[in-house]
Amino acid sequence: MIDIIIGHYNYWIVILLMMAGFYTVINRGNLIKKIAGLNIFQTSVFLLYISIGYVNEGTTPIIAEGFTRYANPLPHVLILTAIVVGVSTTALGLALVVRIKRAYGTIEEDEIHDKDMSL
Amino acid sequence: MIEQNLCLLLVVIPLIAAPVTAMLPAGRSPWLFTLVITWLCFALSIWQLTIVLDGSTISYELGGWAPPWGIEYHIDALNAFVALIVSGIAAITLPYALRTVEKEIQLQETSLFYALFLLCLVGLLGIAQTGDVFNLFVFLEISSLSSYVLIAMGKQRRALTAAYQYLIMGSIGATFLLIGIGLIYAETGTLNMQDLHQRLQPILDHRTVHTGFVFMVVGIALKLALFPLHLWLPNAYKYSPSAISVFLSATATKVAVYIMLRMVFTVFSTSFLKITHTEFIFLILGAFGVIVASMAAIVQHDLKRILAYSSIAQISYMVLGMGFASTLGITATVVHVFNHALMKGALFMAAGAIVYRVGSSRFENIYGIGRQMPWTFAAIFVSGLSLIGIPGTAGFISKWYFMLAALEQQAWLIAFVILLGSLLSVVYMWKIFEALFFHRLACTAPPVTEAPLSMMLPMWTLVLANIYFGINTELTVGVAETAVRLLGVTAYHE
Amino acid sequence: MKHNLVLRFITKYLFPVIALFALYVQFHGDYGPGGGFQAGVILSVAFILYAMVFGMETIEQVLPLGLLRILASAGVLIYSGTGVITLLMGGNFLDYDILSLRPIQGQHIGIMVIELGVGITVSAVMLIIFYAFSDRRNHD
Amino acid sequence: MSDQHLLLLAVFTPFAGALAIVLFRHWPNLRETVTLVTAAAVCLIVVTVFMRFSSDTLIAIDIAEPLPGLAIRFEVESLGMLFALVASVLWLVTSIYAIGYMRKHDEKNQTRFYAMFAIAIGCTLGIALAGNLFTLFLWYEMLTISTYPLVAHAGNKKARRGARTYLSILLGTSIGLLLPAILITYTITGSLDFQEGGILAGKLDPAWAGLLYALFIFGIGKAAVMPFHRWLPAAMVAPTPVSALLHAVAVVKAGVFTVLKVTIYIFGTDFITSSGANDWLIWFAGATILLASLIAMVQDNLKLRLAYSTISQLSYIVLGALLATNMGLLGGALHITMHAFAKITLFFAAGAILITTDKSNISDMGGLGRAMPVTFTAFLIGSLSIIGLPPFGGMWSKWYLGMGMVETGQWLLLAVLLFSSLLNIAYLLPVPVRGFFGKAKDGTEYVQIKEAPISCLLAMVFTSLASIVLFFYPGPFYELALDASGAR
Repeated sequence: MIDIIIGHYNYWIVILLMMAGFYTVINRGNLIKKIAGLNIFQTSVFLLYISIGYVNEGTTPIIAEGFTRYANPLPHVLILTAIVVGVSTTALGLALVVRIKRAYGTIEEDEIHDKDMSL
Repeated sequence: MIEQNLCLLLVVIPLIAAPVTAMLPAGRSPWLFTLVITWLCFALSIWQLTIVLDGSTISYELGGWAPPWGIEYHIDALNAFVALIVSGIAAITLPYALRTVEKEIQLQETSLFYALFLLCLVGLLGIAQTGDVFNLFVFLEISSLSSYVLIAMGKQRRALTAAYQYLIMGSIGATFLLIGIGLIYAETGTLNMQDLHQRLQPILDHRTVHTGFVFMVVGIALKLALFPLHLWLPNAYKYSPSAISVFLSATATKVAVYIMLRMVFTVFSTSFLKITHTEFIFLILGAFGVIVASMAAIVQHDLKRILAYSSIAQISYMVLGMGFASTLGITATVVHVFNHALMKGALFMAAGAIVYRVGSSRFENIYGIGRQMPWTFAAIFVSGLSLIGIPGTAGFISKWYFMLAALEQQAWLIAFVILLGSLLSVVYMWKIFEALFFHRLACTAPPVTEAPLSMMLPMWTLVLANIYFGINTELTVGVAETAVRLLGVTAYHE
Repeated sequence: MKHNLVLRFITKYLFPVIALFALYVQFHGDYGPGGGFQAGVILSVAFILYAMVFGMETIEQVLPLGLLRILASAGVLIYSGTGVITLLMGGNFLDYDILSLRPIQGQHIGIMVIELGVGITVSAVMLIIFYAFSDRRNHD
Repeated sequence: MSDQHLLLLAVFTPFAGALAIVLFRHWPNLRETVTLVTAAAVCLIVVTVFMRFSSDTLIAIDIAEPLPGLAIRFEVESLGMLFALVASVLWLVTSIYAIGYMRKHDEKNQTRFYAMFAIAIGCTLGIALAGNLFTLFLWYEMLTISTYPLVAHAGNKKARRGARTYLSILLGTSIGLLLPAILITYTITGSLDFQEGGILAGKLDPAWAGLLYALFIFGIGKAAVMPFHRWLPAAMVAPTPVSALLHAVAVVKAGVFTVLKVTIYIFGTDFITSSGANDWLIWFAGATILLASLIAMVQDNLKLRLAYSTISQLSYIVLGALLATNMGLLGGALHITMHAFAKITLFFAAGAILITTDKSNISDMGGLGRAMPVTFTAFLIGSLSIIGLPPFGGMWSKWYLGMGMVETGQWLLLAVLLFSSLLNIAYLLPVPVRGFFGKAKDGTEYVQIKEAPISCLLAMVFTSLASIVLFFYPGPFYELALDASGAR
């Protein structure tokens, strides 16, 4: 039992981060914090992928003498792409927040809601 | 040479065109360039469809890397059909976009607007073309990211919050999809759809596979605005620029439906659906979606919002079709993907024309406007009838197949829901008709004239298509049946 | 930070080092860890650091926003253009083998050019984002 | 021109006419000429088709096949021919009437009125000539939609509310009941063709036949079987020509026509009697006849009274279908014609009274008959025909309906039929009696009131004379009805 818990520590970290991020996205009213939460959420997925690609006692997947076991490079490549997507999302989200702040004068969700309703 | 690279050119041409458009000087030249590109894509997608119409498939390996290592584009009738819908709607939206964009988008942003439009097109076409699940995720994000920006370009400040909300929900959806893909990959070691199908069959009862499936379905459900994950959609469609409402409402969610079809039926399989009883979830959510969204549409006081809620209801129909998991059900879904693109495209174009002249789509500002814009009203009327499912229009064909699928399985409750949805759509469409035509004019409104010809022509093209495809269904039903056969869905047996 | 001499001094000398490292990562990406993504970010970091210390104006003189937009677009064009060239030469899209008589050499050429495109786009986009967030003069 | 293309011409000429009407909207005289010419042309075409039609040659044409095995198909058979003849002849008459009425009454949006009117007739002919249930349903729905703007014509709140009721009941029943009925039929038989002897026999479990038949009968809301009759009185907010042609003839007859078609060609009379599908439905029709007559008695508004009278008369036809005997069907089919000519006369008269005196309540009409003798005489003739007295056409249909009941031994229904005839007398005859012999409430003698415009009078005289002629010479209609009912 304990082996399972410790042996899969990477999954525990992933789950922890995932929940923390997801909770932040849903629960926080501050638009920036939401994006931070989204980032944590996405990062947990990156970790998941990378840990999947790890092979016990493998090295970086670069051909060099003396090494025969390599980590699977494909998840890393995929996650590189996913990171770029994540960065774009974050940049875009933040840009939107800047514009929202300019238009509404606040980045608190409930205050924005009030301002929309008062129209 | 063109023919052998056809399926790739469909993605690459707009991909190259997008940065070029961004570099063009603001004004009409980006529009003209985009117009040419979209029409080119449309022509190519027609060509592509003619090749695979007989049930054959095209396979294309990017960079010469054979699957499962490289990315493969695998085109069958379903892909080609979705690509045709996307590029066709883009081609018809662009002539319409000219005037609305001049009015709604600042001049110096036009080249960026059209570049983003092309990027969105790249994403949607890429989803339709690719046969690799991770590549699909990337294209999904390309289209989503560009559509966030396009929505945020709307004139009112609420466009910003709408786009932000969509961004958060969309990113969560995409991340869920990514988790799902990761888990499936961990189990099978491949990302190619055909390959995945092969390798998944022996391990369909693994818990990881189930978990991955759930993550995928939830992720896609967010993107296709399946009830109850639809909350982002109404505002996003309402506040975006008119041309974008047209384009996204007609394509974005439809492509998500396509992804769902691909994932569920090609990557997993009908038998997996039955093992996990996902079909019941589809049926239940679809049924609730039809009723709740239609009722929500009835209580709205804004033309574009009614149309947006109606989109959610119509998407729920498609999900119902998937829930039947039978030849008839999926045929209905695929046919409705096409028909709904036609009717919602026309409706949002007409709504955009009204916004163009009046500046608002709220009922109190547009009461009686149909008498001043008779052609626009007629367009709303005919495509509204199609939405209701009056015989002689495209909408009737889809309703007919949905009902047949329900009756085939003797799912009386679902059949009732389909009919009830139809009746509710009568109510909200008639609310629109009455407000636009029979209500007396809003007293403060200055008189307006009919929308310009460049908007009228695309609108009426779609309206007439609604009638044409209600009478001649060779293309829609024919393609749908071929596609369904290739998806490996079988007829329903008791 | 006009008066922080140490910072200004170090920045001045760090700039070429960072830029050089970016180029190393860019071109060594063929053989080891590295490539256009990382290089692009590192290169933009050099400029961003400079802008933070010496002010936005100095950077904008060298790299005006319009130029960055063109660079960002050009990078994408280099990438997709390579693919189109392989198409025109009779191969599949991004099939580098065809670029040279020897497939291995073709692979080298292909990945170099592609990564260059990636690098240009990434650094340009990073700087555009930086501009967008830091350039608040007209608004607040 | 081949016979098949004549069918297409008959259905689509009104649509072309509607287009021309819209094009000439700025020249009212030209516009109305177009209406008349189109109506005459359609009438001519239908009569030509009738001349060339004989029961042993098939005239049919498919124009498209939207769904596998389900073509949009036009075909002539006796019942459809009968309905098409009635509709096209009466359209011509109504057009003449409408021109006088609309001008005198100064209605707004006349172009819309004439155009939608033409489209509605096109749809009616589409129903009459439909070659399968699918095509029939298509035109049935189009008819509902094209008549909506006519009902809502006035555009005020009352008209909108009436039109909403009209539409929601008609669309509600057709989508909610008729469409599933059609779909179930299609699922069971794989076809929706009209076939002698029906297509359901042997394929549908007789135990379910009654339920499916009920779906059809109630789903065809245009037949106004209670409790789905509310739309007819609601539709009375429309201008009188609309009420006259559409809600006394075209729309309602399209409903009962569909009922007859479904009875004869989808179920087949044998199947209905053997499965007992009609057992309890008959009582709905019977109850509708009585209840609607009773409600008509207490209506003071003339048009409303006529509307309830129509509901009651429609159920005669439905009853004829439900009896599922040759005589019953013959009576039902004949009643389509006889009731059409009589009821349209009554509506014409009601409209004429409305536009000349601005009175719509029966209690205000005392003494008016002396000022408008032609109008009230026409009304009297129409009433007598509906009551079913000789020498008026209405007698024949009641005769055969009664025969059908005697044949099947439905004595109670026969009693209903006779009692409702008495009720007819009680609610129709007071109008002319009061008109001729009564006095106005305030005792005024109407000297300054003249007859309605000449075109209105012409139309009335024509239809009332037709009611008499049809007694002595029911020839073509009788032959067609005989063919359709299989009584020959």
